[in-house]
Amino acid sequence: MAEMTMIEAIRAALSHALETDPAVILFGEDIGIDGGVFRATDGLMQRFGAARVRDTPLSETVIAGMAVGAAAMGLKPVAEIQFSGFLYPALDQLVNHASRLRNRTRGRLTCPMVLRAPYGGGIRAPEHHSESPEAMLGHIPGLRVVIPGSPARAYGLLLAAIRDPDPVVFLEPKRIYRTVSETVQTDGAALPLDRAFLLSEGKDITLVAWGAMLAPAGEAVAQLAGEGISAELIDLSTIKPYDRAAVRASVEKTGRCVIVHEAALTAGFGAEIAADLAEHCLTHLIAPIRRVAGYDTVMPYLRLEAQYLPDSGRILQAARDVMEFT
Amino acid sequence: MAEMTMIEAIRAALSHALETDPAVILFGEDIGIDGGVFRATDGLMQRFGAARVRDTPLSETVIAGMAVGAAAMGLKPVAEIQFSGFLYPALDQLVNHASRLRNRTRGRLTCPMVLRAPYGGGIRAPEHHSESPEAMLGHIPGLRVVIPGSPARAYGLLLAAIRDPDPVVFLEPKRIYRTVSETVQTDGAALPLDRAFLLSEGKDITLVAWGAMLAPAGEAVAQLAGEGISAELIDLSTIKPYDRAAVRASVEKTGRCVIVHEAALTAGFGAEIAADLAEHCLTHLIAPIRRVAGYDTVMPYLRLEAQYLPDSGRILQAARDVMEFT
Amino acid sequence: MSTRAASFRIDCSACLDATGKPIGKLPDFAGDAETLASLYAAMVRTRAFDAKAVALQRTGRLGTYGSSLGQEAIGVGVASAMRAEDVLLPSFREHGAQLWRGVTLEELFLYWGGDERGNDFAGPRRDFPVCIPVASQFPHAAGVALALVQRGEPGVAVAMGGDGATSKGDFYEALNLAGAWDLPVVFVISNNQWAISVRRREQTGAGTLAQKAIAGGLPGEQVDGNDVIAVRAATERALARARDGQGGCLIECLTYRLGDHTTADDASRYREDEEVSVHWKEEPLVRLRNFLVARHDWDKAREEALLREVQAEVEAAADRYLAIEPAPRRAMFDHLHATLPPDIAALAEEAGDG
Amino acid sequence: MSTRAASFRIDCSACLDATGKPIGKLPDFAGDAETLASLYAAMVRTRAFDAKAVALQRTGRLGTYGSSLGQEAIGVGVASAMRAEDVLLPSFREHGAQLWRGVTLEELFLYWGGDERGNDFAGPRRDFPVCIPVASQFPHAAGVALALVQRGEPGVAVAMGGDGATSKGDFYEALNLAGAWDLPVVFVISNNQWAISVRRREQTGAGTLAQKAIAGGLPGEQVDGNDVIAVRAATERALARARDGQGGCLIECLTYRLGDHTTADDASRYREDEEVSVHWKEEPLVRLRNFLVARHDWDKAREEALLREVQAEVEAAADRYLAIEPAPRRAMFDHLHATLPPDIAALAEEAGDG
Ligand SMILES: Cc1ncc(C[n+]2csc(CCOP(=O)(O)OP(=O)(O)O)c2C)c(N)n1
Ligand SMILES: Cc1ncc(C[n+]2csc(CCOP(=O)(O)OP(=O)(O)O)c2C)c(N)n1
Ligand SMILES: [Mg+2]
Ligand SMILES: [Mg+2]
Repeated sequence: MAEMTMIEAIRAALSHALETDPAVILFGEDIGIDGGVFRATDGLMQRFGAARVRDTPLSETVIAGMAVGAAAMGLKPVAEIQFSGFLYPALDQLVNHASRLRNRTRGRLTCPMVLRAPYGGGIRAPEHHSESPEAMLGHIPGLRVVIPGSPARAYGLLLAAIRDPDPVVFLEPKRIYRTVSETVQTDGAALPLDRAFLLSEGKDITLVAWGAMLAPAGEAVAQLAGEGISAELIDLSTIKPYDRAAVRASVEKTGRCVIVHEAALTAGFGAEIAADLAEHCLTHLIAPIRRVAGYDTVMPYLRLEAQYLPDSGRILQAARDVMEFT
Repeated sequence: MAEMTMIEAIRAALSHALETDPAVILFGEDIGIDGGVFRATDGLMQRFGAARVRDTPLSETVIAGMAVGAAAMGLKPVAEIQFSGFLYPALDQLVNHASRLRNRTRGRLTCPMVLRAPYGGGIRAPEHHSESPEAMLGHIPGLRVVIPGSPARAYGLLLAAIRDPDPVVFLEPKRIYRTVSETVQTDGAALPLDRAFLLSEGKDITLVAWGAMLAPAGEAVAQLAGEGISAELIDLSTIKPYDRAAVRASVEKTGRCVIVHEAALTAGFGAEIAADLAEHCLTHLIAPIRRVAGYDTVMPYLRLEAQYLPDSGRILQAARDVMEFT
Repeated sequence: MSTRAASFRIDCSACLDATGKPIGKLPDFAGDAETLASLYAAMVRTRAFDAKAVALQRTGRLGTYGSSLGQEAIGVGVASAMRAEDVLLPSFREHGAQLWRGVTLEELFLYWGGDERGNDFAGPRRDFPVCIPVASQFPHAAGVALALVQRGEPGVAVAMGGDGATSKGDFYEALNLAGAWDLPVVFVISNNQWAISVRRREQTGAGTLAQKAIAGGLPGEQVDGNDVIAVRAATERALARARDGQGGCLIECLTYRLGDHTTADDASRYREDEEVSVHWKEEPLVRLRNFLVARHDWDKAREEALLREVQAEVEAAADRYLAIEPAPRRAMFDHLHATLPPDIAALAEEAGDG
Repeated sequence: MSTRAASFRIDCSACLDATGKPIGKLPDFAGDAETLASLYAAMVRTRAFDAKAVALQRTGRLGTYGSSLGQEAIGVGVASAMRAEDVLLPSFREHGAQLWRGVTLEELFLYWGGDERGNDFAGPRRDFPVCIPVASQFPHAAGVALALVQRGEPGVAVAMGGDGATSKGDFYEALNLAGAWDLPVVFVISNNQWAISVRRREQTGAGTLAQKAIAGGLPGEQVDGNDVIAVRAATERALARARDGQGGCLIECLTYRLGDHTTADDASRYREDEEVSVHWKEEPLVRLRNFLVARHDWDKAREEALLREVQAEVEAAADRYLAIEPAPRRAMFDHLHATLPPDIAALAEEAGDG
């Protein structure tokens, strides 16, 4: 039990997994002596040895494919893609193999792997370092996609992902790697996958968000409270398969919903959530479902980055519009 | 002007482009002497020479990346990926380069390329040959995604894609390559991109579909007519950016909508369409928006394929549910 | 001023010529009649399976199928050099290797008939199923080898692919990783001179495919892929080095695709029959049979007995396959995840029992 | 029996030793004082830009930046061998090459400052911008070369990447395609011994990176990458062959990354200062200066004049960069498509003018 940032919580989870399960192996670019460019694996190679914490060549395709092969043989690979912008060469292995090895062999071979990748904007990073690919991954049957929203959830969900018998892509909102600390029980207890977390209860409107967008969404909730509007905030946490029941229940209660994500609007994962509500909760809807998302354009370089990412202002505006809708 | 199947219409469009624009070049696996595994390029190498119709090594990444480089230099590459299941190694080039070359160079370098790929199920093909990736591609800002629904539209839209100054992924519903013929004006006239096509007018319910799903959707429309239900059928054609105005207008008229696609339900492109309606047409909705899609599981091998793909029965059922909703 | 930084050499080995005459000294196992007879029988069995599979496809009772006609020596030679503890990662054209490893005829028919149950091998539980996305099995092989090393197991990963597969980035990335980490993985390339309609020499400017190993810092060699004795011998050497901790290597097996690419292909569109006939003179079965007749008194009686036996076995397996009902619709969800998440379970319900 | 199928040799060339003494015969251009002075000036200018860029980043006025400290000879040597009609496809560490090609200091500051306008080069209109996804520029180079051939233009595509880039599949696929199609493309590998924290020898089991060319059937060679004369000479030979229709090749330039990977990196976490100091003795500027002093009466006065001039130029460019206002929010839509589709135009409206 200690105050931890998300990056520390991730490191603690990796360290716990390495300690308690000999099948766990980590590999990726610069995760060894350098401890990862964000230090997620800082000290792990020194502590668990270069055989279990391995620096790979600069080869994302083989990182993913090797994880599939090793997982099929009973290891539990936790591979790192240095930034989600470099995950695309690994996608063929995720779509055509990791996600379907169990299915195509009728359970004979399985794929208990985790692919970790920092994602999202807001840290003034270079080109290609700030995108949010969760919707593409969330469309792949057989794959789990998890995005932690706080240090404690990062710890518990990463352990759950590593213990899960099937492949999980674990996207880490790097913007909040170090911005907040909270008390984390480093007791090895996992948190449930496929479940959303209710961050604040409310009765007037439901905000659904994940990752780094929870912060501006939280600010909006506070603002709204000041305006006498009681907003419920849901951290989706597992994007695929997501907790439809929790989102539906909340919207059936509030009748209003605003969904927030960094990724571009069109075909972003917010679309799935809105579509599900439009099918299953239509009669409860008092107002249109709004999505506050990245604009449908290429993520701009850092000078305009702040103009692209959703902020509490845009979320508030959407929430107010929804509240005022008649 | 002639009766043509879709594969013939595609060949006619490619042939016309090669004839009329010296900048057009075709490359891909087996598109030369073999004329492509589906014969889309049959005879073109013999007619236009091996310099303009090129067999590549078995390398999807370089096929896409080479197209980007050649397009930036002013050629108009029309590259073929043999099946959309093998498009994933090309995705990095689409996401990180093709879609943003114009933007990142402020218009100095552009990417007028077309990437063709047969997609979808229904032809008893081997594993990995029957999937539908349009939603992933539809989430990429800067990229166009086009899916023709008939021979004539295939001809006109492929010409439009080739002439477009920006990158287009042209997904061909191989299941209907040869199933229907229609008269095609092979006069080199392009059809508009970014526009939906209204296949049948109706006032009670809107069906939105594309590619091979237009056939079962059409059957459903006929059935419904027999039951006294007037259904409007929209062929989306350009998936990204799609014709929001046309879909909204139709649903504002009918108040009901069923969206049909082969791809898995979750985060499929139907989600975007439903989400857009839930935001902009909520007050016009008389009934929940239903999506009839592939199930959220791996595309089964051919023995169960027919059990996976949406058919007119499932579409009808959804339409009736929507009509009966109160 | 210029100095030599490195130099390399690629060799090609063979044991029997096209007529079955020995070239130089033969490996010891070539002296054992039983061993050679079993290799011959395995090749005959593979060819019989091929013929039946094509026949079933032509009559609409199997899906698209890729025959290994003329390439039987590679699968049989490689697999017969492997141990049970080794792991095979085949392409879609190594039926001979899969059958030797213990995959049943019925399982192969099921797979090619479009039924996932065909991949649930009763025999080699750790072997990978056929890999359709070309070259994507090579990274798996690196992972399998890593797992073997990590767990201190003795096995070796053996990945097989075609000449076309050597043009793909994942082939190269796996090769490079295997070299960087000295992994026990053997890359076998069945160079049948064609990737559908693309000739070997259009596939790469490299004079040999074996030399691609140099890019990964691995040893590479060529072997006559129509010579099952040479293929087995080369594989045994490679596996011995790998087991001994000396790392992996690449073996390019030179052969020729005598049939169409698959039942969906028509090779007459892109190659002349004359070219094919030339290669019929080098095919692997006749060659070994001649040697068996000359050295190990193989005769007409044994030949006919073998053919009868294999025919009967293949027909029986085909009948069992044809008798198997398709799985119910619900089966498409059975192995999506270890336990179906509620979200997807709901959709599965909707799908009903089919 | 085993016969030789192929053999290969990789050579390494150099012109000056670390102290600037000639090794063997020098290329003709080394006799021309003006030419050498311009190469030296370009390296000094590159280093001055590097220093300023790092300083700006440290004070929050530039984004993450990767210095080319110690590698200046490669960019300058390669670019100075190129013609205007050739096309450069650089990695993120070839500032020297970009500057020689005519990209302005101001444009480079803008790019690294996080402004797309930095890629709208006024000078080399066809050159590609910096490529961040490692090795993804190599396939582009193949496409550029294809376009040049197709249009009968004389140019050559020159793609540059690091040692780490040689582990990626797209590097290999491009190499293989260039070999298969004899494309006029030169692959330059700046082997600075590190890929962030990963040592060159952990990156691959290959003894040289030049030998990776063998996998694509291309010639490969090594050159002393701290010797601008040798780099330029090797590049001139490669470009001449490519222009002459003899196809492409791979040049591995041996150098060392004297600085951190980028301003976001702390190399002291993974390497000893002792190792770095050794390499400081081989850095490219001193070497050429010694030669200039010995052969082309370079002196203190000219040296100081050069430094003053370059400093002033870099400072002025930095000031102009800092004076440029960020583009309005609306600009993020300006070049998404040639003309903004209605669907997206509506969303752009929503974004407002910012
Ligand atoms: C990544 C990928 N691209 C394309 C295909 C389609 N395809 C199937 S087999 C084949 C040719 C393979 O040639 P080769 O590797 O020589 O194996 P062979 O078929 O000759 O045994 C192609 C292009 C595929 N399966 N995977
Ligand atoms: C595909 C990809 N993976 C990872 C990264 C992150 N990254 C940036 S530079 C780098 C190391 C590159 O090493 P090398 O190719 O030797 O070039 P150098 O930085 O030494 O000049 C890495 C891993 C990236 N930019 N692209
Ligand atoms: Mg082949
Ligand atoms: Mg390097």
